[in-house]
Amino acid sequence: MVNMVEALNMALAGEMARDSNVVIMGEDVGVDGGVFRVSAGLYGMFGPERVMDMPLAESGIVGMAIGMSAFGLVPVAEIQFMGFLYPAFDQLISNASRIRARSRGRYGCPMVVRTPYGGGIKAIELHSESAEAAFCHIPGLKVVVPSSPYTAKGLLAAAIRDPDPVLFLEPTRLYRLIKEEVPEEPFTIPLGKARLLKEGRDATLISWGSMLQKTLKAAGAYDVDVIDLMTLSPYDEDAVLASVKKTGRAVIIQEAPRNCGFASEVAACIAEKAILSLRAPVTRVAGYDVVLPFPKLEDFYIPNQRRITDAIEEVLKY
Amino acid sequence: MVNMVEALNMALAGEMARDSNVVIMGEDVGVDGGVFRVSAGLYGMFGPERVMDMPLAESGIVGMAIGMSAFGLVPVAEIQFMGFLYPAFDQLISNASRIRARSRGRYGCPMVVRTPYGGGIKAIELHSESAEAAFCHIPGLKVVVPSSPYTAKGLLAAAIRDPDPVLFLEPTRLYRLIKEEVPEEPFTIPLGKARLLKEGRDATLISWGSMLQKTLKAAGAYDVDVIDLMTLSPYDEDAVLASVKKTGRAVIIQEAPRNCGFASEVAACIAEKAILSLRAPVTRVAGYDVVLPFPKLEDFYIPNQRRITDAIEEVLKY
Amino acid sequence: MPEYTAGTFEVKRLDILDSHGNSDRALMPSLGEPEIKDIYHRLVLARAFDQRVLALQREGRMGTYASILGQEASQVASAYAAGNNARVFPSYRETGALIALGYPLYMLFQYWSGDERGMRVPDGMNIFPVCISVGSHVPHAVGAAMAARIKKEKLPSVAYFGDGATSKGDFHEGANMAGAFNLPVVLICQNNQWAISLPRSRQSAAATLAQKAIAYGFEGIQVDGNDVFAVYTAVKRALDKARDGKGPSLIECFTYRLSDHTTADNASRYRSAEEVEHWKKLDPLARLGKFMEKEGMMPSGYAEEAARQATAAVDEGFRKYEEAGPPSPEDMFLNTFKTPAAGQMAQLRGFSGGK
Amino acid sequence: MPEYTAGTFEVKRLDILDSHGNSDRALMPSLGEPEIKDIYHRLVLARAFDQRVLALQREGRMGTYASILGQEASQVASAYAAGNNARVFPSYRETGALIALGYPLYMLFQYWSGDERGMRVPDGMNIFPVCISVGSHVPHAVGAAMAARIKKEKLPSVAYFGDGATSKGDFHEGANMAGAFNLPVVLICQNNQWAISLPRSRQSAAATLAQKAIAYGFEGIQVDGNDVFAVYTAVKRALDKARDGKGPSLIECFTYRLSDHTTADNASRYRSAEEVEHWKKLDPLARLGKFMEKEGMMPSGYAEEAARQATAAVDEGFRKYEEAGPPSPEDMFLNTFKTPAAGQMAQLRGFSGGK
Ligand SMILES: Cc1ncc(C[n+]2csc(CCOP(=O)(O)OP(=O)(O)O)c2C)c(N)n1
Ligand SMILES: Cc1ncc(C[n+]2csc(CCOP(=O)(O)OP(=O)(O)O)c2C)c(N)n1
Ligand SMILES: [Mg+2]
Ligand SMILES: [Mg+2]
Repeated sequence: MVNMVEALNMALAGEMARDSNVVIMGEDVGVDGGVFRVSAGLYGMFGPERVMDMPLAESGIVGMAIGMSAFGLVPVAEIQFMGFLYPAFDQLISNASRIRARSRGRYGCPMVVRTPYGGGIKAIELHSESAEAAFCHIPGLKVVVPSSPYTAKGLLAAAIRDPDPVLFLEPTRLYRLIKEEVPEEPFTIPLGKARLLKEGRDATLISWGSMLQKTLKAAGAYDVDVIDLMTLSPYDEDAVLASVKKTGRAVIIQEAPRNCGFASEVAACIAEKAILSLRAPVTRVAGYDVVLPFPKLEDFYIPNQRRITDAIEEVLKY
Repeated sequence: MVNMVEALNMALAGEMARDSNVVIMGEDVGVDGGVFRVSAGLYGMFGPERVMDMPLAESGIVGMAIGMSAFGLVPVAEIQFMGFLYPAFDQLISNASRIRARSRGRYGCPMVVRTPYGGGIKAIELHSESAEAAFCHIPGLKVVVPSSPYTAKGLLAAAIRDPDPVLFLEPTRLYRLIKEEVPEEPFTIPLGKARLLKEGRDATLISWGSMLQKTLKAAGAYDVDVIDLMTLSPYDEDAVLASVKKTGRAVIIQEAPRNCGFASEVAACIAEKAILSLRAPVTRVAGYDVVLPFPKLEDFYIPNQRRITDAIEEVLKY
Repeated sequence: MPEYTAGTFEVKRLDILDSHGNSDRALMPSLGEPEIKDIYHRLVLARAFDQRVLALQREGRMGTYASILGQEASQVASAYAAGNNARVFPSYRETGALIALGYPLYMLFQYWSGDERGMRVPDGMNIFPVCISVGSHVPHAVGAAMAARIKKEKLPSVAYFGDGATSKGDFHEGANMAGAFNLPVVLICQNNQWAISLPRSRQSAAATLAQKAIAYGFEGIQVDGNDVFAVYTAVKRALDKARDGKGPSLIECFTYRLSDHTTADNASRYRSAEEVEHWKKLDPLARLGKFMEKEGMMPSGYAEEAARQATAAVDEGFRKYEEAGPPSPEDMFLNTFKTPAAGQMAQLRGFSGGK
Repeated sequence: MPEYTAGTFEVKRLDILDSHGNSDRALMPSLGEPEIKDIYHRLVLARAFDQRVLALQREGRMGTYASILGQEASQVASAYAAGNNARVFPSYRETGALIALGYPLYMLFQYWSGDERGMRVPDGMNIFPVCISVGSHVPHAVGAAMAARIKKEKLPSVAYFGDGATSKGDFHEGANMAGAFNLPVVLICQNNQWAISLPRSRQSAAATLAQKAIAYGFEGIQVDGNDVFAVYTAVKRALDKARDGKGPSLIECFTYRLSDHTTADNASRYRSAEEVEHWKKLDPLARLGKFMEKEGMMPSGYAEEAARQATAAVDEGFRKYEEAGPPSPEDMFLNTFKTPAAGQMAQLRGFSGGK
């Protein structure tokens, strides 16, 4: 039984052992083992050349990863919190995601950018961000979000082996919250596929990462499908549509502010492709459209189980 | 009769004359008058202290604008193309949009960031971006997109007078495409309100900025509402819902890639709040989910009138 | 002259007060006994507050906190030089500067407990809210200096940041613009030798951080950051220069972070106890105490009384903090825009209030 | 030693060939007559291509183009020093460097006509695709140097960028990391005195751009960028140093953009005809020609023959470009990911092909 931090550490160790081109880079990832200790021990095992402590410069880190990945390495860059990924937005959208198209395939960027995201640990400002949708809008960048130790390990291995750049978002709140059985040996979970965690007839709950546990708890009392998207870009439209066509009702749960969040994309897809099956409004449960508050108000901001339950009750009225 | 460049220039001149705190800053905005000549003549009228040529550093420009706006100025920063706004994403999301909340109102950022966006002028890479949705996902930042000379002038004046930070996206393609009557004297068009450009019964076409002209052309042959959102964040939900409740059909047209675009937000809103009125799938016409091609393929990428017409025909089948 | 020198540059270092409390008379700033005592009291208060937050954090009554232990001199003396006649742009590790500027302690408790109200800088104080994203506030300080110049206000900007921050693009862009426009900006780098686990030597190959100013065409100086007089002197000079229209300066305060990076960190994982011991001997507060003793400014019982007063002030601050109670959840809807948007008001109406 | 010097720094300037074609024998690089002639031919070819694109652009047959007129020496001589034994990271204004490296001309026509196929760098050539976002490729070059070191490849990185780019955060972050890791990187700044309409003097208060290297703890040098021998010498030295594990260098090529910024610009709006005239006299190609004449490397008719060959090569390149025809719209769906996503394939299936 391991938690998500341990599972991620296993995935990194496994991939580094499997492929000597895989290297880790980031602030405090070396001796310190990373702020959440995801790379703990790896510096000792693989040395400073494969586990690189970087100066404090996120755009430079991602920019260097681009150059490294184009020339034979497979860098796994850690950004300490999603709030510090923003300075690297330009490198991701202007370069990482386009090098393949720009060079018509001569170069690619097989790199992973890992970062914790989401709230729930009562940290100071910019440590609780969930701006995944902004990154999902970048063609050429894959966005992956595990929701458990097992999926974290399998998805991270798959992300590392993927020939294209992957943004890998780890729900901070879940790092040590759940433990589960995770195989010792390396395995992958294919990118772009959702998983069905619970089957039912009355509605489809769609979520990912940080909101999945709450969604599952809220789902407990109902006869519903629960879908964990796992990959947000490109996402598994087929799984979403198949379920909604069966149930006729959809509730999508995200932590991020509602406006232009990823839930909007899923809802739009349903409204476009499954409208004839719908029996109720496509409902989003989301953070409010306000600046993410400091910790004392955080619990009022992040959707709680009650808000999910209310949404389920609401769609079931139809 | 003036074109959009002239209308914007009038708005800038008018606001600078009205309020001595309004200053312009950006690369080549001074003697050169801006790459699209939006600030032409203003350097001569207002001098180097109010029309500032900046070193080549977009994050620094927006960061300086934050400090200037917090301490009494009203900076209007020009970014030469939306592709060069990305380096300032961090300053917008981490700072400009949060200073008010962070200081619980002691400080605000009454600033405007203007940038041309969208394709159609056959420019090299990163000169044809339409990533508005990523910025609409930032609580605390307003996003405004004019679609004509008249709206450009009125909206820019309103953006400059707004007490909060506004991202002002100018459709590159329309800069010199249309001319219309624009009053000499200053006027404002309220932010957050859409306008209805054509009234009809069978469907609602929703668009903004760069796609509006094509949408209007496509709409010509049909009995439809055409809504120009003008402000994308916060947007005029009421106008959208009222129209869709009347027509029962919605087509949303954007230039950006489909996945997580602003059209997804509008579609999600309709699917949530107007579902019972819907008679057809909520349909998006959008760019493809691929890296924006270089000019030779640009016309194949940007939605054309035929794709809009096809979508209208499709929803009318229901 | 085929291969010749296109430019030569020098970076100075300023030390005034040594670790035994002896000062260089020739360089001593013109601070009278009351002012020196004032600085001393602020150092003591800053330390007392710092230690209290650490204690409260351990009890789970405060959030993650970044201690200033060891950096009091560079923070307090610099802020003392700035006073309210400059605009101060702090990072998260400037509690000492804020306290020296008279920031209400209860608001600092609010801030570190995770309550925005603590960052509603009191009217009249020229302080910008704490910036968490490292280095991103440097351009804000530069912009404020531009505003000050245009609006003809004699308020230079003072930005505080760490050694790590000098690696960030925004430090560079801000500093370069400050130079290009010759703006009244004082950049104070708190080089505390570590950026979490990255030692200064691996942050940059530059021998000093002060020399980074050469890239921007203005002056950089390194000062002993545990020496209140050196820090005060350098900052005062830089502020005078800024007010005289002579442009920006970079001041590297060479100091040390004696605590963990934050309460969430464990520095023993990556640095040696010897190094920490070495720096403990250079403690800035003890050093000023020794000076004051030698100068006869420290009658017996003085230090104890100063400590008692500081404790009382911190107690009082904490009491006021507790009295203020928690923030209201509705606040979150009302502070994003000056006038909340219709959608925000709708969300507020739908807000049930419960967690 | 209370106030003392913490460090002194020097920036050198290298000039070898003056504008009359006289060279400093002591400093001349070891280039034989065939190599000097080779460089000359590449200069001529670069200029011929440049002028052709400008002409085609005026006829509407090419897209917006950034001319290299006046900068041929700094581009060609530096690229000549790099050859295929380094990885080159160009900006949009490195047509001369690309041509010197042997980049197929028809592909450059493709690129400037707006066709991605022009940036499918031929296998075996160590060139990264042109970067449009100013300065953002500097970290790529640094990362590639890290890869080269780890993979034990003797391939230093060479990044080209302009004076404007030195103001960008990414230049700073990349350069600082190159220094911190002591990586084999050569940063070549094409200081052509203008960033669109912003003159060099207002881009940064630094007296030279070369001195920016001091901020990163490595060497910076300014060279006469219109002098092929100075450029070649500085780049060769820096590459040798990089290969010897002695870390990065910054080379400021002091040159001039004789044309408008791009074909979309009108430089007469912001700079004087006198300035342009002054620099025309420093033309790098004429200067090398004079040297070769003096050295007897330029028999009569040589220049004309070189020009004729260049024209023929450009003609041939243009013919091949035209023969290649337009790109296929389907390409757009197939190159975002190595394996297109299901949604992309669905969009491709729905794609009607018409504009
Ligand atoms: C842009 C950004 N990246 C990463 C972090 C996480 N972080 C917080 S403090 C810190 C180290 C800062 O070091 P330094 O600038 O030396 O300041 P110090 O903490 O030592 O005072 C890091 C990496 C952050 N806050 N902002
Ligand atoms: C990040 C970014 N901002 C703005 C631009 C628009 N732009 C293109 S070239 C240029 C000036 C560049 O000047 P410099 O670095 O000196 O290079 P030069 O063009 O003179 O060769 C600008 C502002 C850009 N391409 N990238
Ligand atoms: Mg530090
Ligand atoms: Mg230039």
